[in-house]
Amino acid sequence: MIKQEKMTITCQREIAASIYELTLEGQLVDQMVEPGQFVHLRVSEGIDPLLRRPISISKIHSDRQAFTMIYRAEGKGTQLLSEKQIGDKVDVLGPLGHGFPIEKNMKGKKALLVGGGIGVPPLYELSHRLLEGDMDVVHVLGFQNESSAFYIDQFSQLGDTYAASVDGTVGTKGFVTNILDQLKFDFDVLYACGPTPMLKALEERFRDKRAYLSLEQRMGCGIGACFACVCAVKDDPEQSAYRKVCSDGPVFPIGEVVL
Amino acid sequence: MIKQEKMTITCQREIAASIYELTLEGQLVDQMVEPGQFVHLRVSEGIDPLLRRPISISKIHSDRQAFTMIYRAEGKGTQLLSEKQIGDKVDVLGPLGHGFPIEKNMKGKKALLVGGGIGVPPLYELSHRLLEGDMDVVHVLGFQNESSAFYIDQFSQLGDTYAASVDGTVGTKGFVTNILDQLKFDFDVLYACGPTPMLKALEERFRDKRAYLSLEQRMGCGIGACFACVCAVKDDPEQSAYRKVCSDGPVFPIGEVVL
Amino acid sequence: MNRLGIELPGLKLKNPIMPASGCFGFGREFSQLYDLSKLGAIMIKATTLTSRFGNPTPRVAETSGGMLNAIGLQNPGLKKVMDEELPWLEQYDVPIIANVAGSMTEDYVEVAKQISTAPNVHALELNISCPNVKTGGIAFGTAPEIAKELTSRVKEVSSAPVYVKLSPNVANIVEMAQAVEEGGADGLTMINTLLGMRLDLKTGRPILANKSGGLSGPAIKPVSIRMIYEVSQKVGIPIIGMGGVQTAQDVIEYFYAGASAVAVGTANFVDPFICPSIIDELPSLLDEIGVNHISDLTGRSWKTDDQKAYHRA
Amino acid sequence: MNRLGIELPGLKLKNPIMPASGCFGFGREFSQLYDLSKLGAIMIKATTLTSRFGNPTPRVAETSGGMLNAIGLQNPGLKKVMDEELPWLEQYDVPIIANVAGSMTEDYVEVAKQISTAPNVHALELNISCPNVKTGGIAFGTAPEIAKELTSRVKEVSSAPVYVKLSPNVANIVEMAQAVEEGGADGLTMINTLLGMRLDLKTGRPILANKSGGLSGPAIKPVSIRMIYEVSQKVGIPIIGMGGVQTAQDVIEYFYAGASAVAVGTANFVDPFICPSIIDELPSLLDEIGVNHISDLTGRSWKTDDQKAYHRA
Ligand SMILES: Cc1cc2nc3c(=O)[nH]c(=O)nc-3n(C[C@H](O)[C@H](O)[C@H](O)COP(=O)(O)OP(=O)(O)OC[C@H]3O[C@@H](n4cnc5c(N)ncnc54)[C@H](O)[C@@H]3O)c2cc1C
Ligand SMILES: Cc1cc2nc3c(=O)[nH]c(=O)nc-3n(C[C@H](O)[C@H](O)[C@H](O)COP(=O)(O)OP(=O)(O)OC[C@H]3O[C@@H](n4cnc5c(N)ncnc54)[C@H](O)[C@@H]3O)c2cc1C
Ligand SMILES: Cc1cc2nc3c(=O)[nH]c(=O)nc-3n(C[C@H](O)[C@H](O)[C@H](O)COP(=O)(O)O)c2cc1C
Ligand SMILES: Cc1cc2nc3c(=O)[nH]c(=O)nc-3n(C[C@H](O)[C@H](O)[C@H](O)COP(=O)(O)O)c2cc1C
Ligand code: FES
Ligand code: FES
Repeated sequence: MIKQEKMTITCQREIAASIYELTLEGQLVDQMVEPGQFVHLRVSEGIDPLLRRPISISKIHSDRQAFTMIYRAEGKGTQLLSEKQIGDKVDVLGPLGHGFPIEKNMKGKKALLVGGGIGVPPLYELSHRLLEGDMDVVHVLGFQNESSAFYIDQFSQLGDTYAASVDGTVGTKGFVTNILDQLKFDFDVLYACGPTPMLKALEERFRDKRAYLSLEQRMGCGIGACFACVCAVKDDPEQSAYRKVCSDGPVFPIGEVVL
Repeated sequence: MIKQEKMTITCQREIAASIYELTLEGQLVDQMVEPGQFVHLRVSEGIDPLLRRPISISKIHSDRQAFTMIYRAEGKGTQLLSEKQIGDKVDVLGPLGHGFPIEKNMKGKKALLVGGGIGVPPLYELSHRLLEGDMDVVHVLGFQNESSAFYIDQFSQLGDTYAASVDGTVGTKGFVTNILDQLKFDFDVLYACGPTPMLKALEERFRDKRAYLSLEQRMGCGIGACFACVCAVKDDPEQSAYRKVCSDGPVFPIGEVVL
Repeated sequence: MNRLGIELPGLKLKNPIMPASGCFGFGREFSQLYDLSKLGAIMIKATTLTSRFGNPTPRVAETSGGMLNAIGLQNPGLKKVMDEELPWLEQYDVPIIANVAGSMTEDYVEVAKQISTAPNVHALELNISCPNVKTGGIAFGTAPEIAKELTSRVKEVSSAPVYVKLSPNVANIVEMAQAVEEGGADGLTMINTLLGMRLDLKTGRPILANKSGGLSGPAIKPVSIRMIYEVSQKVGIPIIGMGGVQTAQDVIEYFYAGASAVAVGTANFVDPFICPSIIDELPSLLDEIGVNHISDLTGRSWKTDDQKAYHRA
Repeated sequence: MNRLGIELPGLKLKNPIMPASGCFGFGREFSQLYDLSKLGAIMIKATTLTSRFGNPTPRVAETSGGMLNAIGLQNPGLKKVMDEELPWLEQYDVPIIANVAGSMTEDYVEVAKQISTAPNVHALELNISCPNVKTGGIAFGTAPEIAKELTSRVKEVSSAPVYVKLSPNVANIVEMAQAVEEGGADGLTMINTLLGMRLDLKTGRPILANKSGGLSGPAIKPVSIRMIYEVSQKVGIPIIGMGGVQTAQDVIEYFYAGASAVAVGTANFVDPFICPSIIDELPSLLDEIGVNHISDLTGRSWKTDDQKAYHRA
């Protein structure tokens, strides 16, 4: 169920250049079920900025009613968020949307998790869940450069982890697809989150595989009421079918929607 | 000279119901010359609220480059100001306007200081200055009620101090004019700051005396450029003469401008 | 006595607060958050004759104190709204105001005729900000004669009272209001969004795929208040006010200006519980102001004290 | 080479930044804060034939992301401006754009004729948002024919290029722009304020003594950007953009939209050093964007890549 709560910051730190890890505590956490869901944050009590900001849930700490997000402080809203301190409250609406499906009876099977930039965070909770189901996980993570890279160590503790960076300062030089094309992993299911060009590249390669992609879109309400975040359904002859990224997604089976 | 500076809060406390005493430190204090001048404060870095807020200088602490203001937290801007903490910065533009003139050779003469509500603060620095000139000062201060009254003790240490309150919970029941009409003080110069009805009542009684009134007006720029705060000049046959409260005032000789 | 109850043509409202069209879908999403029967009414998303996919994304952009949208009237079309959305809404004790849109007069007429027969549709809201394909895309709402004609054509066929939603993108809003009143409008809703645009600092191009969009939110409130102040003095039909409402105080300001009820749009995105919160806060605000019934406030900004006494009696 | 230098009809600007009319008086106050020669130009306060006292106070009110003003064109009148203000401004190396206002065509013509002869007045800015007493108070700027006629009458007598300042309170801004271009305008400035109002929560009455006022500040920027985007594609004369500029980034957005220079109004009240600050920040922003000269950005929002290459050549 979707709840709105003023949650308390228990930890906020810069873990890479302009990348912050933020932990919030509150009862809303009890509602969080799926990896890949997101929250919609109001970072100011006033009108500056006006709209909420969608941020993925990166790790759920059910035991202590807390969750962690990882975000890049870029525009006005995320900048303001990054200035908040331990003990401050943040107005959270969530959990929202449908996350990555964890299929049953996948014990021993192999999952490939591909993340790019600020698409990496939701994969972290996902990876934990898959491990709980005794799956094998491999992570391929892409970043701009070393200074903006994060969580490579954390992912390494969960499974094989490969990194790529545009300038080669960390991992392979290039994109995640360079790694994928080189190492040609074998996998039973693919999960990915990242910039649209990355998702398109994955779709080209793996459209016939079992795979799930998490999308981004500019949002208004975040709950399915305003039709801001709509994407078209593939292979729809009438061109009228649609999905809402906020409430039907953000995760869709590969090939379901037009990227 | 008018300066703009991000000054540091060294003290902020609620001294009466919604009435705050705020002390700011910075070099801008060196520019403060006259009692009755004001500063124009920006309380938010963003657009919420957009405009600056004019607040009188209540006490100048030249020795430690600081000054104190007293303000009522009411609307959005002053509420935000009251939430700021020691160490926070406030964007100050000032000192602005022309304050209460301190006349020369007034040793032993008597000054009557009349203040109403948030018009009381600028009289505090004024009273100190008059005492420095060896004048006799009498204060008549009006408030809504006891809980919103402030600084009665502080004024008492500088000279005879009479208080009035609308509901009689502190001092005489009624307005400052009740006290004035009752006690019929003899004085050489009158200084007043407070709501317009109070200033009008003073004008009725003392228009032929040497007296100075400090006015309030909604402001844009605060420096004389926008013509937001204009008031008409009395006895101007062409009805074209004007004064700007922000730069010609806020203090005017009694009878000079239309209240 | 209910201090917030309001009667308007076709509408008996428990309270004067309703979500604005396009900001609340058909209510399904918000029904998971609170009981829709709490609302005074619901203005549902614009309905067109056939389904519309709407504009490409991005469809929204934030601005200072406001937002731009170019949804493009995405909706499932008249039939689905009548067959699925409206019947679903019947489970709530709340009157529906159906927002009607189209590309030519005939579209409006057909949608109005049918949708006005739905049992829970108590009024129509004509969205005349749409571009009129027959006049080269000039909005119905910017030419008084066209708006009047459209209104009277819709009035002829509608089984429910017709409110016309005025566009603020005009030089003379009173002229528009009077034209649709002459056309037979039972009420006005105002305002729709102001036309605006935002450019991407990096690419230089418009952020919205549709380039321009409608500006809503607190930024536009002064424009709306001014227009309602002007119009309410010049027409005899009631006005449902909207534009930037975020608080119960804003609602009061709209009543002062001349509104008889108030819709909340963008603020639903900022705080999804905003409508019930405002409804809960209004009574104590009436106490502070010292009036018994909220309708005593309508037009206070321009009524003389005599007029106020008369209306209260 | 000066990366910010701009040439426009009558104007050789060191940089494209200037304070907007009415927000800077005649420069005296700001001259105490910084050297006015830093500015690209100064748009001085509206000048009318005879002195005006303006409206009663309160004259300003704050709104969400903006402010309302109803100063009422207070100014000392043509003679004093010519005898005192303009000569005083001559000590600075900065071209003056004289804002001309009136209640009827004859007023504008007379003011324009005289003020355009002042040595430091390099251009006129016709403020056509003023109510026209001869047409019952309807603003010159909301009727294309009247605006065109006014423009050509002023052009006949002016010794300096004439920029017309468009009012945003119209349904069709392109039509207005084209009308004044036909009337002979050398350039456009846009936009003037949107009409708005704010009511006092306690009294219910308008905060401004004049009741309604002009809305300025960040709230209106999307409306202005949209209008400049539309107009710049349809006229051949340059546009000085304004409305809610607070940062160097905002200036860039105005260039993208189609402006060739930018004026800063309300922001001068928020930060009196805003104009020189923006001027200082622009070069590094141009580096970030990767252009050499700021004029390369004009119209980037709508120019195709081909057009951009052509203009740059
Ligand atoms: C489902 C979902 C999950 C996300 N998860 C994360 C995450 O875990 N970590 C992270 O750093 N970022 C995440 N993002 C992107 C994040 O929402 C944007 O970076 C953020 O909204 C930008 O806000 P701002 O204040 O920095 O920028 P501004 O430029 O001030 O934003 C202006 C407006 O544009 C919107 N906007 C700007 N960029 C984006 C974008 N890329 N996607 C959606 N809206 C945008 C903002 O929400 C706001 O409404 C996610 C986005 C979505 C849709
Ligand atoms: C020269 C001068 C000196 C002042 N000195 C003091 C002082 O020492 N202590 C104190 O508490 N107050 C003082 N005031 C009044 C103070 O400026 C207002 O109370 C304050 O601006 C209100 O801001 P807000 O955010 O609380 O209200 P809001 O309602 O958010 O204000 C909205 C707008 O209206 C303006 N405004 C509202 N009330 C007033 C008012 N009474 N006078 C001028 N502008 C107003 C605000 O500045 C702002 O632009 C002074 C005013 C002036 C002109
Ligand atoms: C995302 C969005 C979609 C909208 N869709 C419609 C619509 O379908 N029909 C309509 O008449 N108005 C529509 N509007 C306008 C609103 O109903 C309302 O008139 C406007 O937003 C002003 O109110 P606000 O400032 O409270 O949002 C829409 C507004 C927004 C923000
Ligand atoms: C207090 C004030 C006074 C103004 N006076 C004038 C004026 O005399 N003539 C004019 O053409 N515009 C006048 N304007 C409009 C501005 O020049 C400008 O067009 C408008 O404010 C939009 O810019 P901004 O948002 O940067 O303020 C005035 C604006 C303000 C805020
Ligand atoms: S953001 Fe409103 S429907 Fe998705
Ligand atoms: S506030 Fe601008 S002139 Fe006084």
